[in-house]
Amino acid sequence: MVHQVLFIVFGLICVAGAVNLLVQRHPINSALSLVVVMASLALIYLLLGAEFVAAIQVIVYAGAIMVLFVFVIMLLNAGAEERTRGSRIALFIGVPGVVVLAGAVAWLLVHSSGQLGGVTIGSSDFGETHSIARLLFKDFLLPFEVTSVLILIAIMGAVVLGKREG
Amino acid sequence: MVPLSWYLILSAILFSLGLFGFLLKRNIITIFMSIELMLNAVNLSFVAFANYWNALAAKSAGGVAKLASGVPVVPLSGHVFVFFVMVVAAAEAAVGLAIIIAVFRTRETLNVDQVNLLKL
Amino acid sequence: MDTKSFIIVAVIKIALVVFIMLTGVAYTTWLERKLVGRIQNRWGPTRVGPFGLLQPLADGIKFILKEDMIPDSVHKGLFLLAPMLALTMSLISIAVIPFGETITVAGHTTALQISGVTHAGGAISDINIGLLIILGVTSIGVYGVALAGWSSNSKYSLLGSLRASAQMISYELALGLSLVGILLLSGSLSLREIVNSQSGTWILGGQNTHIPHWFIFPQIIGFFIYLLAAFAETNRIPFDLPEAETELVAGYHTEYSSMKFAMFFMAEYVNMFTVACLASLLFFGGWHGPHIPGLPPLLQSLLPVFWFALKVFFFIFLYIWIRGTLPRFRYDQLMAFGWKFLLPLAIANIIVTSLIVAWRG
Amino acid sequence: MTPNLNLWLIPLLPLIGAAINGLFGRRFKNAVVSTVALLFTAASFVWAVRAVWTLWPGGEKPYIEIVAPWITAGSFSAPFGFQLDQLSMVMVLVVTGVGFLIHIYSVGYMAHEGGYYRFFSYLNLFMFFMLTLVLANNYLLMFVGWEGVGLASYLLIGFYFLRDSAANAGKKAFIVNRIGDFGFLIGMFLIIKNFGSLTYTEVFAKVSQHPAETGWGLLTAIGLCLLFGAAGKSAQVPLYVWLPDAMEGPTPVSALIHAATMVTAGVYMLARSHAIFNLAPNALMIVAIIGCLTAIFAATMGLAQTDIKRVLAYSTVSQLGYMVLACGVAAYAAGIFHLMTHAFFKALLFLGAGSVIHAIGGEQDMRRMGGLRKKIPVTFWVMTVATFAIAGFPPLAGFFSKDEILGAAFHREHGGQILWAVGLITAGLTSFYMFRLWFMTFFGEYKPGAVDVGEEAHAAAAPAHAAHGAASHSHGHADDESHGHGGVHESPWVMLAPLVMLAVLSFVGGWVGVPQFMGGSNKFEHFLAPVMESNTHETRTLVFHVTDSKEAAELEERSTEYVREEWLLAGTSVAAAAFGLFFAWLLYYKKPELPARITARIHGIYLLVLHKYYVDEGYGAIFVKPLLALSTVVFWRGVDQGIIDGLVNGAGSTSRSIGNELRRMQSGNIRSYAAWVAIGGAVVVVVMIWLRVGR
Repeated sequence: MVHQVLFIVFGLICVAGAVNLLVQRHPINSALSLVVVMASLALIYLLLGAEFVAAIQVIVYAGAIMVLFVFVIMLLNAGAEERTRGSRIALFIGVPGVVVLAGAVAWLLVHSSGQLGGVTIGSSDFGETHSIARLLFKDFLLPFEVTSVLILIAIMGAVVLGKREG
Repeated sequence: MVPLSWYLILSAILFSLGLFGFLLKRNIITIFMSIELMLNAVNLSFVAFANYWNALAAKSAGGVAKLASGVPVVPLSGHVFVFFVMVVAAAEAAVGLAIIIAVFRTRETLNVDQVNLLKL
Repeated sequence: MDTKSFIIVAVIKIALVVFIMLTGVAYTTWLERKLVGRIQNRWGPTRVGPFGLLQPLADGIKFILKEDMIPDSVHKGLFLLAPMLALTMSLISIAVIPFGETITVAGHTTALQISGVTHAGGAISDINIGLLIILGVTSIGVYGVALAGWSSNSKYSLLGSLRASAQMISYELALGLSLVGILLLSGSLSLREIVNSQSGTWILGGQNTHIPHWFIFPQIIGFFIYLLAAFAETNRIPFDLPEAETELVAGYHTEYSSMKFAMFFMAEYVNMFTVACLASLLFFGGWHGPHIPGLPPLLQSLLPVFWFALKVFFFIFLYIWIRGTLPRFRYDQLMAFGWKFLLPLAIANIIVTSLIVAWRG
Repeated sequence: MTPNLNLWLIPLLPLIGAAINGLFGRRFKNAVVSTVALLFTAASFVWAVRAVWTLWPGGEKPYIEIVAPWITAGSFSAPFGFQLDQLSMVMVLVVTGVGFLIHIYSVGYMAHEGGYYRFFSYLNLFMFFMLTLVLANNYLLMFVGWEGVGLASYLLIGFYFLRDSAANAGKKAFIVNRIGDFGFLIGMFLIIKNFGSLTYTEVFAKVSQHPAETGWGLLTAIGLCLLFGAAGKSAQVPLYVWLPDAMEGPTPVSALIHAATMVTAGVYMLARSHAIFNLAPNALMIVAIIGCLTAIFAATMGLAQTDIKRVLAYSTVSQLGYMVLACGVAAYAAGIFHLMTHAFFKALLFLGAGSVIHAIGGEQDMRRMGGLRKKIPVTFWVMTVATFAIAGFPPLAGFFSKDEILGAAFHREHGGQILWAVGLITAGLTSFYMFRLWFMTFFGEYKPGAVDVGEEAHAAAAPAHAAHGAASHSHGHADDESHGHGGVHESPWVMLAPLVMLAVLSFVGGWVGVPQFMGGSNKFEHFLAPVMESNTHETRTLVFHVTDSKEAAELEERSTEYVREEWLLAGTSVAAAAFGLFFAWLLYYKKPELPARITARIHGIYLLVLHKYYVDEGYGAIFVKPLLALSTVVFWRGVDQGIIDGLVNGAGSTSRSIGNELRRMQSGNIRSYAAWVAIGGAVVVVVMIWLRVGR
């Protein structure tokens, strides 16, 4: 019961944040909406017992990636999107589009929930850091190391791109 | 206890919103954020499925859940995937934002409709 | 424990901790003014109450009563949001910090920790990832500073907030990495378990050294990295560039006044407390201290809290002491120090520690 | 065991020389170029001599050296393997020895020509390929050499590539050779198909288990294919047409490639494949007929030629015909013997002719020569030796080898006498035109400007000939300009020394093969016996039907009869040569006005012979023109331009128009790209859902 209430609360916050992301015309508002979405997603992860994922969701996504976004927005002093005729058309197409798409997928999922076995899931502490670490450094060691190379490449790319010519 | 489909529906809604943000927004940074939103939506379903498999494994004999093809499932790998998605997202953000800065430097705009040098 | 009593206990604990924390913050400001005054050969506050002890109260009343000024050109929503965010985030991190083992009040045993839950058998279940939560919440705290500067629409604020965010992001890396050594030694992310693994004394080669089993000894390098990074995280001297009143007026909170300013102010001091608590927990054995026999049971059960408070007080004192002693860094020196010295040193520390841990099996 | 001879060095050394000269020669001085070329050729010769010396006299089994694997496919493999047996010993010594002498000669002859480094590079390259050809231990590697010498020949014929006629001659040689190679290739395919190998030893081992064919069969087919290949390379009827034109190349090239070595590759190949031919009598018969036809045809064509090199070219074709004839009557040893002696005296003749041409400033028309005996005495004497040798006067080299062949032909069972008679006539004709050349060049008076107007007209009627006249002029000019002196002069000693050495060889070269009835022991044949082993006994049985069951007395009786017969045959051939000498003396020395009268009398036949029986023109009309027309109309305009170009252009324009439509999608608007991505994803999702629902 508590679980369901918490899920609904945070899920609604998520959706509200995401909608706000779309509705807001100033990028910094969108960015903060996204931070809200991420934070509440982190809490949903906690509901699912994925505490490690929740923590890195906050640290990496909200704390690092989104800060970077906010930083860039501040740096470029990005203004609000101007309204154009196209944007209004986009709104008219977009809102029903989102509703239709989400509705279709939701309908499909509800319809096929029988195939999912009707299993209800709740918190369990199986997602603890020890076991994830074991998996990450044993079974997924190579991908893990490769991602470190990926990160390195990304850093170098960012440095090169960010460097002013001359 | 919450059914799996609720999580998936939430994930789908977030993904749809992200997709339409991706298609409809004109500010390149917002478009980028929409992509992040989609990634998050996918992460949610990963974590939900991890939990789902864990529940199945707890129910099934021997404590190991199996796919229809008989391949055993490691529930936690969903979490590991989320981890990798985050790593990729971080790398992507670093490079993507650097590109955005470079674009802004040359074009003085963040509106993608005005960044159309690829046009014939 | 049923949900109802859980909520009741939690609310009581939260109220108590917040009250104590805010009072502590208020009196820390008094202590700071006093100490800095003495260091600078002044008296500090003396007028309000004996030794100026009521000065914090007067300050608080003044903050509350002042006119709530909001400049015209600010981005209003965010301008209001920023200080709240800063204070909230700093307070949230207190939630996972354990102050001691357990306390029994009116036959009801509970953990001395907001997020700790005591089970029927007396076992305490702490949140498993307390340390990560503190790191995460700290990283969210950056938003408060960044948004404050940006929404003020003022160049001093913006510069201050850019400096602050960059500084906090940069030093968060060193901070996080300096803690990895502790994690390697304790094998846990739970603060309670980390403290528990520091009980007893170091035993080297079968010899009891009678030195407390604190992680400061094997992790002395990690500790100094942590200390320096923590100073930078909390924007304290010598890393107080974001505020730098001689250059940037007051940095990111230039445009703030009255209670909103007070929130930033409190957030900073709460952060100091958090960092000090963390240092005590991770490196100095938390609430572990010499056992004093012959005390009444209540005091006996509060003794660990006393030891913990003593350690935290020491760090607060250290903060103030350094503030009164050291000048400010230049910004490029600050960045170079963080990236080129602290970060590599932290990585080297991790490597050496992990090698030793692996070698010892 | 046999020591490691490192045979691969023999071909490799000239290749290194070729590479050095070819890559860097442009910057070298002539002296350096010739030093490099001579050094590597000499080294190759020395190494060959050392190898032969080590192996001498060679065992029953060939020395085989596998250097590296080359092509391996399933059970089939063709390695870089070299083989040294008695046959390749002879060949390798002839090639390196004569080649070296001609290299020396070239230093003098080419001294004032442009492209000096190029010439020596090509020449060394030729040596490399020729040595690969003769040393190879399998048909495929031999084919590499075979094609390589063709390439070198092409390059050297077209050495004066600025001249149209030279370029055309090179092309002609190349194309005609290709036709022959086609036969060779088919033959090789048949061998692979049926014997699963191309290595000589393996193929022959398997062939020997094959029963002798009486009619037409597999071995005959292989033999005929190989014969076709040999006909191309060794200028046999009907593919001989390229060789006379090949005289466009510098004279040392004519001597080395188109007389002494390359053209004998076909004969070598036939001799090498004796195991196949021995079991295919019909193929053997055709080989003999082809050889015989070539010999007499070329000899008659040589009668009317006035260009000194062309006479020698036809003579070469004719002599090659002799060698093929020898192979055809299963007297392979005799064929190789003639090959060797021919290499000596024909190289000598060409080089001597070159010396003559050099002496009189590039003139090649014999009618403008005469009386050179006094002016260039050394050249005269060596040419005399060569002429007597080729005419077959004892005791010079040509006598023994030619006599061997004629003797073998005579003893051939079916139609042997006819073959012998034709050979004999050819010998007489050979003697006649060679002495004609001799008399016209060295006797009488020197008449540089003299050309009969009528004759010139005839000459002009033959286009190739006229072109050749122009060629010789240009050579003369080049010479004049560079030399800066006119008048007749003896060649330098760097040219004469090889001539003298070749003259000695031409004189004594035949003594290794003095037949038994003359008191010799025919060492040459015995030397080659291990290689030709299968034929010395078997063929004899095949030809004479001398079986072991015959009694010794009968053999004895037959033997004395045989000796008498042999003396008779030798006498006849010498007589034929003498007749030739006599008529040449009569017509071109005693009464020089006679030939004109005779030609006037038999004008038709004369023209026919002068124009080489119109074979070139016939080929042109029958093969070249229809092929050209077919290629132009059907393949070029129809298939290539119409279908292939149409397809290509059509594909191009179709994709361009599709692209023109598709590029509308590429609006340059990022969000439209995003929409495309989304639509694509949506389609995938829909398809997946549909598939699941449909399940």
